[in-house]
Amino acid sequence: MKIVMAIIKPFKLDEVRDALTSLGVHGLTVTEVKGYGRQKGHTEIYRGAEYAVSFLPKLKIEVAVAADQVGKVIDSISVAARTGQIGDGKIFVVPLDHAVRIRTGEKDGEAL
Amino acid sequence: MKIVMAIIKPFKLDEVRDALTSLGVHGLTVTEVKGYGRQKGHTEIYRGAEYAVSFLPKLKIEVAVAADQVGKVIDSISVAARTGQIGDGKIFVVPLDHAVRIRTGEKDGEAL
Amino acid sequence: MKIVMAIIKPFKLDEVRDALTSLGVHGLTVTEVKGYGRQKGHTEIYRGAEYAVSFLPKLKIEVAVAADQVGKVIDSISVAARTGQIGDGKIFVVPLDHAVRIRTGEKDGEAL
Amino acid sequence: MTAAQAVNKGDVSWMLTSTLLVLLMSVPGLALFYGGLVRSKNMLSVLTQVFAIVCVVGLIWVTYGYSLAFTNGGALNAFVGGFDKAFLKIAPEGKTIIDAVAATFSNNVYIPELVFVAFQMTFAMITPALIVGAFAERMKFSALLLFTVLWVTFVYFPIAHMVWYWGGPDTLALEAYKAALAAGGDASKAAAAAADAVSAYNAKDAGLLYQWGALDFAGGTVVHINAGIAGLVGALMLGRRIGFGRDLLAPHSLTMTMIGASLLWVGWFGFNAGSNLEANGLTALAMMNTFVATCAAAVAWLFAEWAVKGKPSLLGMVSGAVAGLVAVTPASGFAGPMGAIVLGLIAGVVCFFFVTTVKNALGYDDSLDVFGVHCVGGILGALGTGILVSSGLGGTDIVDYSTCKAAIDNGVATFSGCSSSYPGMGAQFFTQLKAVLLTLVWSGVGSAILYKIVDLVVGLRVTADREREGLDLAEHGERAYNM
Amino acid sequence: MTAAQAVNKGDVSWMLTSTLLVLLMSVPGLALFYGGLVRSKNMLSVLTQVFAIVCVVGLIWVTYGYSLAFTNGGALNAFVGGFDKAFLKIAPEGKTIIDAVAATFSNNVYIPELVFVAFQMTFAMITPALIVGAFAERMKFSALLLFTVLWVTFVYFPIAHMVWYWGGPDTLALEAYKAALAAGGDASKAAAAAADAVSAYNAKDAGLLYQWGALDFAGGTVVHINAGIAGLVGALMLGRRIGFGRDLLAPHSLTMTMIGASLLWVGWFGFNAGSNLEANGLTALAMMNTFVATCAAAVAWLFAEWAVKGKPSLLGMVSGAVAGLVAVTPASGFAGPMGAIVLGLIAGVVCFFFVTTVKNALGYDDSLDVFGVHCVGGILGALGTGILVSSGLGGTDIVDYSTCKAAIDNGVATFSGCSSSYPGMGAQFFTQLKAVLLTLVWSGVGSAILYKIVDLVVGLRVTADREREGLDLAEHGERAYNM
Amino acid sequence: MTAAQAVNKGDVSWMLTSTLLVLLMSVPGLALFYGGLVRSKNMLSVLTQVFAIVCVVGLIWVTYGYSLAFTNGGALNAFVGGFDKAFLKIAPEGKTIIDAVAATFSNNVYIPELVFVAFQMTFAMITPALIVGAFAERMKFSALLLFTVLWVTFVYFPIAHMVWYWGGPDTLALEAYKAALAAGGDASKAAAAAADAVSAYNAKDAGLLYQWGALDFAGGTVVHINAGIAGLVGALMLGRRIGFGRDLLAPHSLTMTMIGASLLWVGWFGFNAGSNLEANGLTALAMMNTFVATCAAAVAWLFAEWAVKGKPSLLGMVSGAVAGLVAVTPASGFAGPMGAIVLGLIAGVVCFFFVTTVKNALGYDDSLDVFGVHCVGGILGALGTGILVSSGLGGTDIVDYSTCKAAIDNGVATFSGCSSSYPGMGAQFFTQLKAVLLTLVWSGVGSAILYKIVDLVVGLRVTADREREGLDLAEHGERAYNM
Ligand SMILES: Nc1ncnc2c1ncn2[C@@H]1O[C@H](COP(=O)(O)OP(=O)(O)O)[C@@H](O)[C@H]1O
Ligand SMILES: Nc1ncnc2c1ncn2[C@@H]1O[C@H](COP(=O)(O)OP(=O)(O)O)[C@@H](O)[C@H]1O
Ligand SMILES: Nc1ncnc2c1ncn2[C@@H]1O[C@H](COP(=O)(O)OP(=O)(O)O)[C@@H](O)[C@H]1O
Repeated sequence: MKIVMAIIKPFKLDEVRDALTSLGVHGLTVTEVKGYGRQKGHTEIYRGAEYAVSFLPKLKIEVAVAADQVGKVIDSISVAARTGQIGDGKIFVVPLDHAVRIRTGEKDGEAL
Repeated sequence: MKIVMAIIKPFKLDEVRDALTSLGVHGLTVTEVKGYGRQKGHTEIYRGAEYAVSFLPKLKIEVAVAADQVGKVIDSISVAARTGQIGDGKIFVVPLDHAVRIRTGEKDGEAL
Repeated sequence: MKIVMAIIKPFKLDEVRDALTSLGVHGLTVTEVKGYGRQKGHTEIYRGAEYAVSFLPKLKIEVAVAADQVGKVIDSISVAARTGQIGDGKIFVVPLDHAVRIRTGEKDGEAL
Repeated sequence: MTAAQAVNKGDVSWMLTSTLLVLLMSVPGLALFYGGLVRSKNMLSVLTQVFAIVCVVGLIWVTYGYSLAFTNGGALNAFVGGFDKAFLKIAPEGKTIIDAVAATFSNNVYIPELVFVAFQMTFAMITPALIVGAFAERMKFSALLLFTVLWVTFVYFPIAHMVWYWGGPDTLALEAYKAALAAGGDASKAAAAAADAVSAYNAKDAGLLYQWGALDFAGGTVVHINAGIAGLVGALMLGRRIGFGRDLLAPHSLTMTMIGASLLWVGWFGFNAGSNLEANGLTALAMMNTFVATCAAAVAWLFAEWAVKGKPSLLGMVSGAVAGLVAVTPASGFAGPMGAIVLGLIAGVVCFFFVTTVKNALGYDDSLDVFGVHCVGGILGALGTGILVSSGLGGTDIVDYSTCKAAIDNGVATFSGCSSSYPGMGAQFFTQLKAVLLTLVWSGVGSAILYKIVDLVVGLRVTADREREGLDLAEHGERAYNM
Repeated sequence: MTAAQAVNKGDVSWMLTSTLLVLLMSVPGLALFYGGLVRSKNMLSVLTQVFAIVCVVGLIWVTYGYSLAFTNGGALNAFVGGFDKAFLKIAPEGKTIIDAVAATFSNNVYIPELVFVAFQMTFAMITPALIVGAFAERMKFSALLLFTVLWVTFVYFPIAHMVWYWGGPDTLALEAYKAALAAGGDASKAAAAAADAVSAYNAKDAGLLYQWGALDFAGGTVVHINAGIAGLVGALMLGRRIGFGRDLLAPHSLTMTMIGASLLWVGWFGFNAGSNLEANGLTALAMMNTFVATCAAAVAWLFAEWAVKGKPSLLGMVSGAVAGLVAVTPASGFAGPMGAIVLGLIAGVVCFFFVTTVKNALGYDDSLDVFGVHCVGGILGALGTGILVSSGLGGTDIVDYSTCKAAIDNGVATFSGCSSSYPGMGAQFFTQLKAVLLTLVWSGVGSAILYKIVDLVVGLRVTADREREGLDLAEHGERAYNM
Repeated sequence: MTAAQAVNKGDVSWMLTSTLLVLLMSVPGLALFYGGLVRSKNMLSVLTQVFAIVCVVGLIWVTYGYSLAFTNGGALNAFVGGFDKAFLKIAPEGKTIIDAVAATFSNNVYIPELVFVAFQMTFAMITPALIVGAFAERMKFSALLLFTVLWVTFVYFPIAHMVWYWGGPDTLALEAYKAALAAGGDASKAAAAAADAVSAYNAKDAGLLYQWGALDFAGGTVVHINAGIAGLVGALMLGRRIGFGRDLLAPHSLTMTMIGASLLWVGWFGFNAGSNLEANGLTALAMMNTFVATCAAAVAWLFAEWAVKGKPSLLGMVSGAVAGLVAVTPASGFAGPMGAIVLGLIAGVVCFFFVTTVKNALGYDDSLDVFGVHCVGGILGALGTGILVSSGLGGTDIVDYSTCKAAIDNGVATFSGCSSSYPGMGAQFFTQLKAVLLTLVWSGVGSAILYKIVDLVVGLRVTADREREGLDLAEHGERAYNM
């Protein structure tokens, strides 16, 4: 099993969720994060004090999936989240050793 | 070492923390997240515009523990976070290669 | 590849970012989290109701880097984030199987 | 309107302003003061409850509320009025509604009755709204609405009638004149007759507490003790919130609470100084007292908390300010400024002690301290008024209308020709105490019965799941913030 | 100022207060009401737009706006005024600006003209500010400013002139007296001549809708219908927001919306009761109507939503309150309190139905329901005023100034000597309808042309990227919240 | 109160309203304006500081502050008053406190002295509260309280006395009459004697700056320059905030800042138009000036920023509005509306330039620009008043009370019988400049000494750790938001 973690632009959330749902992935967890990368930020000026804001609002999506689904999940997130402009984000895949559904105690594949 | 990551219902935080403390786990990190899963969301209506809100507020708890503690940690989180109703959440375990305590530079087991 | 995940004190963010930039790491993701650990919290009193608040505001930084960079990254974060006082935080390193840049579809090393 | 009844536009201007200031106290003032203190998931429920109470009571007030409070209730007149002015049937014969006038506390000084109706309406609106703080975060909205309708009808209107209903010095003058006329040319006889007529009139056309001689300038008993005890009963009957004493039930936005407290203060000048019904020196005194008692109570709570708990908090200071405002309400037109300061200092310290210590010891969950601030502060104020009114302590003394020769003859605004009917501190204190007790019993028992009825009809409390989800989503389908 | 023109300080006090209350309606009232309803990334854009409109219109008003609205426009007088009082050249000959007085609706009752200028200024400020709700979250700031300047000049000032410009009873009396003087001693001849003079004068020195006899106490047509239709046209011409009907465009802070709604209500007493220009019984009636119509409409929307959608929401209730305020605006000095309640109930239900059903069916994106609340509510109010003014329904009837013998002679504040010129419900309703239609056409067509011009000059809408980023950062370089 | 001293209830109504409006400026107005600009971890500290200052100064004011500012100080009378009215001992002989009256600027026009005391109290409350913006986010709460007590005592009360203390035209008339009486029947002799008496009286019973003839209608020197320079000194003595110039010290909620700015504007009508102490045409002028100068300054800053920085920001616009309000304060009853617009435009541009460029160049950390807005704006206003008062520029000219025959005889509100004592632009400008310099020196030096004393006694600044944690938790044990 793997955890697919994607950093995406906030307004792409609904499209990504729909894409995953149509793959049969029915659970995911979203976190509001701030990203720093090539996409340039902006300048804010408050009464003459200028601040270069280089952190931009992004969403981090985490989905636990079976190892054999990873390819499809990456692809569908990529397509749904792409605008083609700098800052579209990244997808990271990390290994997942165990999974448990708290309510039932089901394990691993059952738990997703 | 492993990182145990649990998605739980927000009002269960104190119970989970207490459970972990009684296991001797004295550090953890909590993130406010939004979860999507089988638990249905709700509908919000603002002046006639209806929005189906399918993301629900959850907390993500991350605890770095020695590999041999993982079982006990999973169990005690499971017990503390369970209400028996849909949406109780998940526990994921991912491998942890290194850990460092910034203040002292202590490594791995020492650092937890 | 690895993901280096650091829990730091909020006001250390800019120093850590600068340190990483000077290593050539040009991307990272930041999350606001609450940490529980040895650093004691504080007490808040609202009209006679006292609350012991043991969760403290921290920032979680996630950086995906090539495996051979991990040492340097850990070191530079350690130095930049250290105040020498309890609560400086932790650095965790977890394995990273794949990385994808959404915009271009570039993979792994290319994607960071 | 006779020539003599011409209204002074300066009075009208001030009373219109006062009226809208009291609305400002309720919305957004009180709503924010309370709303900031609950968790964000219950913010809208508090705002909705306060706003809805204001609107519902407004409609009730003009249909039958005003009439129940401010007309002669015949056989029941000691306790409640009648339906003579239901649906605002106040137009004088052959004239329109805008020609109706109401008497003030000065002889021959009138204001348009619609102004008086509107001003008093805002009091009826805010009083039940004060109660919601006691059972915040757990009451059903339907139950709240039903309770409000019943409570104003059976508790508020009667108490307002008992405390404030009186024909006014004008009626008095009229009666006195009639008596003098009837008595013929003999001056001493006429005076005696006038005095008799007045006493007779007073006895028959005033609410019970007014007849007792209880003093309540702007609503210490009617508004604060009344709402405070109703809140306590409610908190007890609904039970504690889930997580009370265990979870962090911290205020979600003290910023909102501070805005609310500030607007309460600003609006309270309408409440207290408006209660003089005129714009004169006494109005200015009421305003000054409302200033300094508040300052004193805020500072008192601040330093008490600093000394006892180690840190001076904003919430403490603004709670003190509200306690001071509550305490000075009945005294605002009777005490002198230095008396008001003393009253404020006492209210600040006592209410601090009450909500931080006594309440915790008793263990009930009055979510936002309606009892500890409004009832305790209101009682301090009501009792203090009986003492501070004494001219020896800088107070204004009590006008004895039956001796107001000059006032009756000349209709001047200040009663320099009147002697004092102050019965002395002990006696007046005892009268005040009686008034406090009657209010506590009437409102306490009445409210308990009404809560019970509401519980049987629609149920008072939401389910545990809905309480955990928060009333905003569960009861109103909305979230306060989508940041 | 002649002796007869001495102003009453009570009136001055009330009108100064009313003036600042209407400013309170705009900033922060309306700004918060609207701002709370947009997403947080557009919060500052709404606040900036409202505040900037207020400031820009203030400067225009004293340079030429007041003059265009409230002077005789010569040949164009039916539609617009002239430039006689541009740059506030209002000082009477040989006197200073502070000596100038303006007539009220009562004969021989004056207020300093600067007070009238300031009071009316606040109306000119808030009207264009109301429009921004319709195209919130997508308009360019530069376009908004340009549109505002053009719109007040070509739409607002003319409509204000058409509805409100009239010399007042004072001018009337003057003319009548002159005529009587000229006619010599014969009383009946004099009276006839006076009546003729009055008619002649009215015919030549009043705006078009005033001449028609259209009633609009405080600005139902001038402010609400006017702004509402301009908003709808804007929403249509700018098109829908990105994500409309798909994304969660939920209000970012209903707390702010509730504060805004409450301040609108409080300030609206200045708007409506201030429109009487005096502090008397009629002012009190306008205040009372503004209270109860609002209560009724809020309750009506609340229960309608509860019944239809299953939950009573705060946003629904405060939207109802605003709908009630809008509807009662033209009627506030004409209807009785019970009539106002009926009007409020209808406005609450109809506006609820409109914005939840009709609007969705039509599919346009009027972001904050400027049309559904202000235009629909305004039309209901304008038409209802024609009916509820009837004394048979508790209204005040219409003063027929030409028969006001007593009023003209004695300059009393109430027109008890005047007969009614109420032409009957059917006829008055028809007049009101004509006024509504003229406003809809003038403002609708005028606004469309002005939007088009602005689009050609600077472009109306921001790019999609900037819209997604949010107007706060894109247009103003700031963020509302850094928590 | 003699018959001649009867107060007009219209004046009373307006002054009561003005008084509460100035409180509204402080809490919540100023508190929110400032609070929104700090980081959320320091929000409560700002709110607490402002609210606490208001309360503490209120208590000081009625104990000895009013007396120090507004009584004759004997030998020190040029600089400060005495203790005659300490503890509000203002009751006229044989009467009560509510019968005391205070003179206005019109002969024979009085208001209840308690109204004057309350109105002036609100000025004393807000002035030290303005200072806290300069050292926000780093000062100890205990130090702040101690400093406030010292500062009002040694800086504010003396400067208020110097600028505003004067017996009023009433005293003057009294003296003149006495003189005339003594001089016998000869009219010319009497007039001469009267004039002499007046000069003599003025010389002996007025504050220093009043004697100089410095003009300050509503507090440009007393409030804004005074607080502004004290703030600058404080910012310098406390040093810069940790992270200044490096970290993002962005405002945590511009929404709050906008609410605050709006309430400041609304309340400022009480401040400026209330300073006329009456409700007449001059009051209306002060209101109008307060409107248009603000509009002009807001628009000026908006466009200046747009031109220079590329984006028009809300913070810029509302900062401009406040700068305009500050600048027009001394001029509000002296300039004409067009003059006020010019003053506003200049204030908007100059203050923009100062805080965005000059301040950055100098590198001090005046957290919320107390100096750049209040002191710079105040100086512009004070100097501008000397010029714009000229009737040639639309101003009101300066009443020469010694020639006010008509006014003295008839007690009318406008001084049409008075000639002008305007010494010409150059001379008046120079007088204004002297007044500004004296205020800068007195307050600058005085504040420096007081800060030093406070630093020695309790320490001015919190530790670095506490500063990083935020003053809310460190000093007050609370958090503003728990969302
Ligand atoms: N090495 C990295 N580790 C973690 N997160 C990263 C890394 N690089 C980029 N990110 C995240 O991805 C987001 C997008 O990256 P950016 O370089 O701006 O554009 P692009 O996605 O087009 O390469 C960043 O805002 C950041 O949140
Ligand atoms: N595959 C998944 N990957 C990541 N998070 C998940 C996944 N499935 C569920 N979750 C998280 O667990 C929460 C609970 O899941 P849900 O299906 O609602 O109920 P249950 O826990 O009873 O199975 C979700 O809100 C989401 O945050
Ligand atoms: N075992 C753990 N797993 C996850 N996070 C931890 C763990 N221990 C500590 N942390 C995080 O590190 C932060 C700092 O830890 P703390 O024990 O307070 O001080 P120190 O960093 O000096 O050891 C905590 O607030 C928490 O966020």
